[in-house]
Amino acid sequence: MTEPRQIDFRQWHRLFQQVPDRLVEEIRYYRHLPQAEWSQYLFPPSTHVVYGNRLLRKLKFDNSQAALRLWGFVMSEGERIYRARQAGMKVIAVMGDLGAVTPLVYSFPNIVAFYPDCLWWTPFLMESRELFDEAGQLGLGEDCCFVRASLGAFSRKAYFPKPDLCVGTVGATCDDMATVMSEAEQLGVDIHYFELPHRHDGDTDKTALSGYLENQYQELCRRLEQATGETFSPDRFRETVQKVNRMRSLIAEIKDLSGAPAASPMGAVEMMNMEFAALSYYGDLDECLAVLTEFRDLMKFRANSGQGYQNQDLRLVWVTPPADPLLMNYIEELGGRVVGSEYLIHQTTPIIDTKKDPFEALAEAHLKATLMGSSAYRVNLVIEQVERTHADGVIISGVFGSSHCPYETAPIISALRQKGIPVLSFDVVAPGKRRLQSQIFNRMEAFSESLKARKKRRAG
Amino acid sequence: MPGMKKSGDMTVGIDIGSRTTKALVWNGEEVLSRSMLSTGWTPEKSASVAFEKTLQTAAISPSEVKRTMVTGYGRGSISFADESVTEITAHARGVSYLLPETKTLIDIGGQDSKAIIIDDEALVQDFAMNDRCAAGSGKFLEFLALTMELSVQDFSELAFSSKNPMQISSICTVFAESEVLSMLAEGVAREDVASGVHRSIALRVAQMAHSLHPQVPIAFSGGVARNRCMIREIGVALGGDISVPEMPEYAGALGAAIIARESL
Amino acid sequence: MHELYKQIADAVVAMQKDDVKRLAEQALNEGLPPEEAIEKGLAAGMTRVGELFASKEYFVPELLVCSRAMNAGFDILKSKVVEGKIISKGTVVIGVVDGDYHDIGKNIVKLMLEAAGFRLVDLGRNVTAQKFTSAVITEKPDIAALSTLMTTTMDSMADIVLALQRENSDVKIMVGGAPVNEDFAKSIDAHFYGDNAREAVIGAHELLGITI
Amino acid sequence: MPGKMNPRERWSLLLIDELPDRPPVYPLVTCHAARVYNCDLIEYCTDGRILAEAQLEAQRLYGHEGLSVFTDVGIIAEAMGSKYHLREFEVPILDSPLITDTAMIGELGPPDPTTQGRLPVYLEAIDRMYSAAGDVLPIFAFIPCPFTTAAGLRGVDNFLMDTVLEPQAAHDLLDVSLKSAITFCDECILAGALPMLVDPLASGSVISRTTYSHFAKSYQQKLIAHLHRYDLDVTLHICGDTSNMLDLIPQTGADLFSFDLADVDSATDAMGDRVRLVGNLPPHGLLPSSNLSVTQGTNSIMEMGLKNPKGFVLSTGCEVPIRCEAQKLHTLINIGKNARYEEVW
Repeated sequence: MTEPRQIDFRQWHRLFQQVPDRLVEEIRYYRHLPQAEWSQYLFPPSTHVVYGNRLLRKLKFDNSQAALRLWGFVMSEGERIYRARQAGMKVIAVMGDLGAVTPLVYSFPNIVAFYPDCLWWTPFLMESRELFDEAGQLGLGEDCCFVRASLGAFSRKAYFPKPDLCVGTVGATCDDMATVMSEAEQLGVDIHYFELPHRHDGDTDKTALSGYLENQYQELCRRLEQATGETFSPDRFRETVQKVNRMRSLIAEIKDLSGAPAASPMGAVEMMNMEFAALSYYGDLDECLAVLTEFRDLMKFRANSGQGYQNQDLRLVWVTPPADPLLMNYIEELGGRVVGSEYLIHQTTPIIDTKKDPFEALAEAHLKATLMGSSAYRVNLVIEQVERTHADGVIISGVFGSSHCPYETAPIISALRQKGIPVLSFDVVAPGKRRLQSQIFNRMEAFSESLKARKKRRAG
Repeated sequence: MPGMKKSGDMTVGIDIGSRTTKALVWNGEEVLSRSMLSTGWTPEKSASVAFEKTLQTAAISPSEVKRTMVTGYGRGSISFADESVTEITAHARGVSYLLPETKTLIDIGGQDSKAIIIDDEALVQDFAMNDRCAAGSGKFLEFLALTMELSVQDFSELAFSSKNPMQISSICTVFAESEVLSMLAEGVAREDVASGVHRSIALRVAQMAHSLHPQVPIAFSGGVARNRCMIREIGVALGGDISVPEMPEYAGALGAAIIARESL
Repeated sequence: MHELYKQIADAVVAMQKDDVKRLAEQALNEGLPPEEAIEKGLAAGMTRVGELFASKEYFVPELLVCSRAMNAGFDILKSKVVEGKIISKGTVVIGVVDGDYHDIGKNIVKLMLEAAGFRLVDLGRNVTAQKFTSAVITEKPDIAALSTLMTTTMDSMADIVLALQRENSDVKIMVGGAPVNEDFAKSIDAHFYGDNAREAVIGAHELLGITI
Repeated sequence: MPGKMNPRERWSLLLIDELPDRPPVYPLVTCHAARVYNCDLIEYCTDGRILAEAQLEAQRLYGHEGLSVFTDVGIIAEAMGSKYHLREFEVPILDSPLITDTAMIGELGPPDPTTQGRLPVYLEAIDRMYSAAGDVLPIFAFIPCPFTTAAGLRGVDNFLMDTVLEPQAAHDLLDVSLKSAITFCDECILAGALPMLVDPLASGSVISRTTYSHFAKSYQQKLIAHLHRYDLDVTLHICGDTSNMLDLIPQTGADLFSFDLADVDSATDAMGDRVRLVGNLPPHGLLPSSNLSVTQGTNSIMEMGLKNPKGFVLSTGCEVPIRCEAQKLHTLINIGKNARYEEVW
């Protein structure tokens, strides 16, 4: 096994020569379908560079086969969803649900779910303003969160097939998302609104909320039956949930491994890709499990044998890691490593009880999600994570215009400062604004300088 | 200072700001020479000119310089420097040397402003920056001085004489200009308008600093720290006395030179 | 017709250089007239090659190898030809037009016309209108043959045709090459368009009123 | 206008078997760009910055949907040592081939694309175009196939004769030409371009089916297989008459076939279920002919092309003539842009 290293796309291109043909041939998605040429996905980043994902030219990638597989899987999702439709599967978009309703969707046969919100990544990946400008022309400009890119994608009709149903959450969720959905509805997308109940603090009586959520899930289930022409099966539901639970435990395990004491066993960008798998399993639950299992095994091996990247000593927790993965690379270049992350996608973390009634189990898991709790609850989680991972500092990145950012960020910063935990906070800037981005780089560098100086002093 | 090398080891600090480039030679005890020029469009060139000029003034040759450290926004493009450091760290270091008691540092430069909290051991504990728009920077001041057809120097002196600063509510340069013009048209005293502009910057900077829970003593560095009215308004806005180091625009370059020497 | 002529022709068609050489020597040894061996052996063979080329049984590689065989025979026979015994059917100035250096097509046409008994003046490739017109003045050809392979230089061809006609309205102009077609030839006022080398040979005869 | 796909989006859909709003429109605007940009051809062929700027300028003028990096088919042979003629106002052309004797072939190796010949010109041009417009426009690097490069190394006549007289030497030369093409393709990919394989000498106008099968196709196939290992979609372009070898093209593995003299319907019959077609208004149709004939020609091609089940790209059969009138090209492109697939979203 080769020493863990972060390499660029050129180096991956050359290293790819050493990947056995057999693996390229074997590693495929949709294994339940007759195997077509298109189902291979183990390809180097240079492939995606050629197809316009310009940011990949600047990123650093982990040099393992497991990471290559993860990247290949992530980068092929767009095509995969189209192939699903070509193969006669139903395509369900799940918007703003933060991973809550996907287990139910996948318990229907012959179906894939995808997460249009993640299109926010595309403008960054392509270093392009196309999707933002498209959304702008439809009325969602700079004052709206980056999720507006998904409206651009709906409008262009070139990023995913028309969903057979789009499940969109409203209520206690991002307002920008709701705006995107109502615009998408104008474009002829069939939308089912799933209403999230208000946030609660830990002490609230959850019975009422639970009943409310159960109703929402039952309603959704009926809509899915209509859209797919299939009947809901509790057995299949249990089977699916068992897989989903496995995935959730895998992700929790992998996150723990990222804090390995000796050295960072994995890049922050790969960790982000891994965590986002929880949202919609990148369109193939079974293959996603296989990808994450290989990824976990590698990280376990590295963590146990003390292998990892050199010269990354500052331990950092990153709150809502950015749409711009370049920043995560950059902090690593400055000697940082991300040992913990705190995303908004908490609905994807709780284990769902397979012994209970399906809708009750879904509601119960949903209510455990931290984002269903108050801001103060989330603040405590961040602090708890900082302490558990022995972090030297915290980075909080937000999105200008994103409705949840202001009331999440301020209390976290203030709580961290009171505890004397160094914190850096900034808003990620959209592609094409070089000056603003270089200012973020500057702050990150200053932050790392101050953390290093402190560490040095502590060391004597 | 503990850990200081014996004098004679000379280092150079260069601060390439968005407006001006500053360079100085440091021997561990004193600044032997300084130079400052406009950064213009070619940071690399201004840095090397500033470097040569300050060496000339100090009458030393490049081979006598043990290390050159660059800082400031243009630091990325300087190939002849040994190392670089952010202006946040550099300013904090420079001011801590000049005014060792400093707990809070306000720095207002040409394009941005920052508030830096310095801990007991002269390290940066926390910082905040305003670099998104001109408001709160020297540029804003320059622009509005121009609107009133005054030099920046005269503008600040006029402002300093005011007892009754007007409130300028616009933070956008363009809107602030029209606000100033309409006040002047309404017959508001020129000095009150000018001091209002200063106050508006001070309030923005103070707002940024407040999020960091600033403590006294407070120091003020950067080119704008030569402006008497701004010193007064920052003091009012932060509710404390403000100390300004000698040659405040060189604090970053000095910090860079000191850090260079410490890393020898 | 002497059996040996047929054998020479067959050997040319079969691309057998050594056989052609041997048979040419044999013809001389047997006292056969060399100009007849050239015409009825080598040239007849090349005419058949031209037919095979036109019917797409032979392509450029085969044609080149056949002509190599033919030339080997020609080198042996021509030294023995009595002065004046071979009468040229006419003079053709040939070249690849300005801006184009692809001369495969031109060389093939040249080959076939020579084999058919024309005198060829080869101006080479990248031939400007000026070079063409001065050749027309000095060589007084019956025909000017223009070739191009590149689409990017087709307009040069139009310019040259115009210049030639201004200089000497008697000279017959034939054009050819991959991107050229009948319509294009007409549009630039060329007298003849040939789709391939065999058509060029037929066309050259027609333009000069010679029956084959 | 909201909802209007950009060229990148259109091509992306096409390449995953989804029909976009309409076929991409991609005439082969190569050295014609130098005329649009008003620069000398020699500058265009030797300066990557100028090549890139000229391509971008031409694309802005015409609005066609892809950038083309191409000067001449000798690019690899030259980098390996053949002498090419470079003169003002002209496209480079083979002057003296490197291999005067087949015994020299054994010493040949692939060139270093970053230093040798004009290969760096291509790489710089690609890099600049990719940075400038890679998010919305695909960039095609025209790579000569082994058969064409071998001819550039050996001289066209000699190489064609080698295929008859010294087939083993021809294969040896093709092998090293293949290695060179692979090396160059890799660098072009890293710079951001999709290789488009061009094999003008492997045309049915020059060689027989048999020669094509033995000496050209197998090497096209190997080169394409190499690119498929990266999951790249490869266009194969063959000039001249390909009508007698259409049935052989799918064996190369090409994902798109760009062709010159063969009709779209026959090509559809021969490979429409497997290969996307790119074609094929004859370049001479863009010269002195009337706008009306461009219109008629393009309409008829488009009508046939829309029926190709794997998708279609409206293009020219070969390079757009350098002195093509802008109006003609606009006519072709407008017809393409007004075509529509039935909406499937």
